Amino acid sequence: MKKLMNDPRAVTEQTVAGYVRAHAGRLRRVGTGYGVARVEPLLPGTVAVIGGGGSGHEPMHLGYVGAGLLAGAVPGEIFSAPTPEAILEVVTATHAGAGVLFVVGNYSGDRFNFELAAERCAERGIPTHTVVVADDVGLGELIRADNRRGIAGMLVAAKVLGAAAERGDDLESLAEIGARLGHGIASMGVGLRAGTSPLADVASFDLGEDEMEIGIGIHGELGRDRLPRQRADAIADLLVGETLAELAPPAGDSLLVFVNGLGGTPPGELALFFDAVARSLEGRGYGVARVLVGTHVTALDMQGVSLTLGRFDSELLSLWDAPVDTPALRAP
Amino acid sequence: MKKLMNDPRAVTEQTVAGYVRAHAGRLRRVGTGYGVARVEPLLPGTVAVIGGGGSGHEPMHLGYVGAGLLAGAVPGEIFSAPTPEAILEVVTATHAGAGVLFVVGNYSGDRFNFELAAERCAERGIPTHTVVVADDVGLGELIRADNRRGIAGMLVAAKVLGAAAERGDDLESLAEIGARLGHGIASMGVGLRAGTSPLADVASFDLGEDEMEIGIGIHGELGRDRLPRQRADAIADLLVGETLAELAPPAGDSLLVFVNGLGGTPPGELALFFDAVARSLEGRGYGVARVLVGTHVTALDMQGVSLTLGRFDSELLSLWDAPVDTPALRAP
Amino acid sequence: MTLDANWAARWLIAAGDVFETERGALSELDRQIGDGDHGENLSRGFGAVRGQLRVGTLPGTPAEVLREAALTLISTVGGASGPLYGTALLRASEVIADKDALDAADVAALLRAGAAGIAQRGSAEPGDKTMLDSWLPAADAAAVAAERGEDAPAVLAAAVRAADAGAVATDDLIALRGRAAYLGERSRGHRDPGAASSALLIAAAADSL
Amino acid sequence: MTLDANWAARWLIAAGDVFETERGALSELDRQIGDGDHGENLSRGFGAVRGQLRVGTLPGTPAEVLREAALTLISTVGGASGPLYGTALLRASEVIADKDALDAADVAALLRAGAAGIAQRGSAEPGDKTMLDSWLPAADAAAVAAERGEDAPAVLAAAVRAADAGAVATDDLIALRGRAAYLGERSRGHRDPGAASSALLIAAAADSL
Ligand SMILES: Nc1ncnc2c1ncn2[C@@H]1O[C@H](COP(=O)(O)OP(=O)(O)O)[C@@H](O)[C@H]1O
Ligand SMILES: Nc1ncnc2c1ncn2[C@@H]1O[C@H](COP(=O)(O)OP(=O)(O)O)[C@@H](O)[C@H]1O
Ligand SMILES: [Mg+2]
Ligand SMILES: [Mg+2]
Ligand SMILES: [Mg+2]
Ligand SMILES: [Mg+2]
Repeated sequence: MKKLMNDPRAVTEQTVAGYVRAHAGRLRRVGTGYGVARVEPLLPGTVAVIGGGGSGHEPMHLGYVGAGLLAGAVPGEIFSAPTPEAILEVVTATHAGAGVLFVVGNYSGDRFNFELAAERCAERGIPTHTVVVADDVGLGELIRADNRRGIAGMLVAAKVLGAAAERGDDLESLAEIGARLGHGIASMGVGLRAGTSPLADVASFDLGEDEMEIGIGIHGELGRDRLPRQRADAIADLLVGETLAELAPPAGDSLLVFVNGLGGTPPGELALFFDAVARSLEGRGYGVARVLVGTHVTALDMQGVSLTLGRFDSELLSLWDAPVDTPALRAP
Repeated sequence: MKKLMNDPRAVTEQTVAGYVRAHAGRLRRVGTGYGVARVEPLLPGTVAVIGGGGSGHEPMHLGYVGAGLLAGAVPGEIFSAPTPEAILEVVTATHAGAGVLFVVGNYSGDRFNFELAAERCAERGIPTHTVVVADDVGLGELIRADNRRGIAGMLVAAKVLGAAAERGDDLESLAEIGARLGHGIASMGVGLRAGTSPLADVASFDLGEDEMEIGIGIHGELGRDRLPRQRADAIADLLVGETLAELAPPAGDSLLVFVNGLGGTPPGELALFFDAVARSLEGRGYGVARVLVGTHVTALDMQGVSLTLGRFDSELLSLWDAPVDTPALRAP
Repeated sequence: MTLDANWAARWLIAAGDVFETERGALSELDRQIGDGDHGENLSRGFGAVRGQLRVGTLPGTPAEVLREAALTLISTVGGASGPLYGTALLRASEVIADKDALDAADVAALLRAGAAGIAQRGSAEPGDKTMLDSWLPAADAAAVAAERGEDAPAVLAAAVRAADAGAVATDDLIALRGRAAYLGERSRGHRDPGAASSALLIAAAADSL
Repeated sequence: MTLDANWAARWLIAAGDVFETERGALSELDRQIGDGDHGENLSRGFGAVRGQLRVGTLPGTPAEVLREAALTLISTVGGASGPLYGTALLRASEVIADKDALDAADVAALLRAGAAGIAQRGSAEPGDKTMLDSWLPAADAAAVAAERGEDAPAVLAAAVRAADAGAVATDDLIALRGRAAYLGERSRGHRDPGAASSALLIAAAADSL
């Protein structure tokens, strides 16, 4: 297995430890689980935005803890939702009196565990709201729309909501932004080589040297189609077509473009792929409003890429542009 | 081949295009080659620090063009030095009247081509100095010391020299810092899976599923030893031992620690590996003065990691700490 | 043969045993259409439950035993099945609260509440190819048997048969919930791991009489 | 049979032809102990040189032809060999400046200057397993032949034999320069690609008489 690790069962613990040690001035561990919170406490009266879900997607979520983004992160075991206890520990460590916003992907385990945590918060008088991100259009008609997964759009949602919380929005207004975001983000991925879980000994699926899997998930789930590998331009155009179809922006619109590496694809290829995406968009009469290119929401060491498009109004754009200072995303 | 690309011969062109497009507010192309320069011109009277060498190491060098780091970058073809012409184009675009500092790795092709460029600069009255980085101790006694390659330490050198240029240091003082740096940086890498060049159809060497190659170069050069893959702790300890031996810091010293991904290793593994490095250092009685963990100096899509240690005096540390604002490195 | 706290404890210990034994098989089912960890999840969760139980020394009610186990499952499993089984047992414990021993109607009510908890937590409907497709037939069969006036063991036996049949019947369904739903049509022809484990759990209740 | 500008042009065109033909073989040598691009580099560089030359219409001197070619190599190759061959031809052109035709002593001087250019640019020493190990014996043999009073073709012929032998002799050396040096002891048993291409280049000079 082409992996740097010790005991496979210690991977999450040691990964979290490494992040916190590398960013000791910004991150601190909380509670007895893998939870992480900002060192700088929130301004009293601001909503704590907390992201969580299975680990194996680093730098998400713990790399996005910091000013302008998450107040805390709750990683579970690899690809496995965190427990309500772990979530509550991060809530306790970050709550600043104005309630908690959970940002989670649309996975049963994540939804249920955060739901249970929310019920316990309610018992303690801490108001919560949960934004469930379901941006993955990769499976198309194969699945019911309410089964769409959250993939790279989770970072986009967290960034926008984190910025809104930082400026002082209350829980209700954050909930409204979350709902608006839901209709404005669409993503789709393509895998060239599946990732390998530390606990398994083999990749989650096999792909021939010249095959690709269209519409993969970030847990090594199979996608919609297995095709011969195509040129970057053709892959980009395919992903642009599917995500655009979902968002249906008016002709001439400019979109947020997020090209995300799945873990094993190097930065140079992402840049090249972004160029292909931009040309495809322009060829279809659309523009690029904002750009993010990088390895942000991974599927362990999967080789491949996802494209996220955002159809954003000016308020969402200004939240996207707001300053952010986290280990894995920093701007301006 | 598990690669996102179009025509293999267009990879460098399209990668550079993608970087410049994604960072249009910061980067601009210059001349007819792959050269890139800052959009914001240098302050008149500051030295232009220019990095260059074969491409395939992205984000190096073009991702490090910006305030506090490089004035310009000259990528060559993949793993191939740029021509003196291409170098001169970037010199012309960035020179701000105080001369040019080239930061290059210790490779024949790079050294010769930058040397030729320097000769032409001299003909035109532009003073230059070249810092040749040779931080790779991975081949140990296998090779003569003057054949040591430049690997991840190239970024460290560029960062420090870029900061010094930004504060106004003249060419002579930059040359002195460059010389000091030379004795203070040591790196070593380990490959788990070799990268594949777009032009080749196979990886540059074959490694069994449970093998690793110790001391690899960033062009797919073989290393010193092929061993069964070990635990991250053991690998970290091996790299720490070799790099420490080179720097021979006094007991109790604190070092700069740079854990660099080689392209195909995901961020989570790098964090875990950094944790192992820090524990190894502490176990040997050393501390961690500064930390950088990320995918910065790659070997296409090679899976693996390199460790760079820096034994820095307080001036070098403060240059390391200086603000930097580039596509691939931003701080504080 | 009383369905008291000790029976409840024996049930959950037996469940821990069977999930340990069937760990590989359950994970293998999950590997076909999910992420391959269902056996791990349950052996971890019910292992923790088992560790907390001391049969014979239990002072309380069956409801207390189930409630304790529910909280443990919720706090140790983490995946989808932890909250689902946790919610099921929590709801079940609520409808048998304060009873020292359960009769036939209680058993039927317990199963009905468990199924309702899963349906609510999972927004699942019958036929979605989930654990509900084992719990719901079990609850229905138990209700019918209890209506007919059968005793608690007979009610449980009827539930076991129906849970089993329900699990087997998931083979032909397309998953509409959970990870298996990402496969769409390709999920057909595989047994739902949660339905399979639910049948084992209900069988353990009968076997512990 | 005059070694004038047209001869120089025929030489470089012939070099372009042979590097095109031997591209694969040279890259294969480079694959063994380097990065596998030596054939590509030379066919690109000398291909560009060839494209700029029009045999028969050249007004100038051999020095002008070599100088032009040197600049083209430097600006098109990019690897290590571009500056090395470029410097070699540049230095060679300097020692034959202004001559319309070369005699035996000029040929020897040209090869000596080329070798010196490579040694200087590459900080290479004899025995480092580089192209110098082909150029230097060639220059030495040419000097001896010229001293002996042989004519230019004979001097070139002596150089060709020595360059070839020098290239073959690199098989037994450990590389101390260039990428091959990263292999240390493991570089032994392989021919240095630059030495091999140098022998071809010098042979092309003789063949173009
Ligand atoms: N929304 C849901 N409603 C009911 N049951 C569900 C739902 N989602 C998942 N399940 C059940 O959970 C089982 C998977 O559990 P498990 O593998 O432990 O969790 P995870 O899917 O998080 O890995 C499925 O086989 C199914 O029976
Ligand atoms: N320092 C040096 N001095 C002399 N010759 C050198 C030196 N470095 C490399 N060479 C020559 O260059 C050849 C390799 O050229 P080439 O493959 O075109 O360039 P690169 O090594 O940049 O890929 C080697 O075989 C060797 O003969
Ligand atoms: Mg799971
Ligand atoms: Mg080369
Ligand atoms: Mg599962
Ligand atoms: Mg080469």
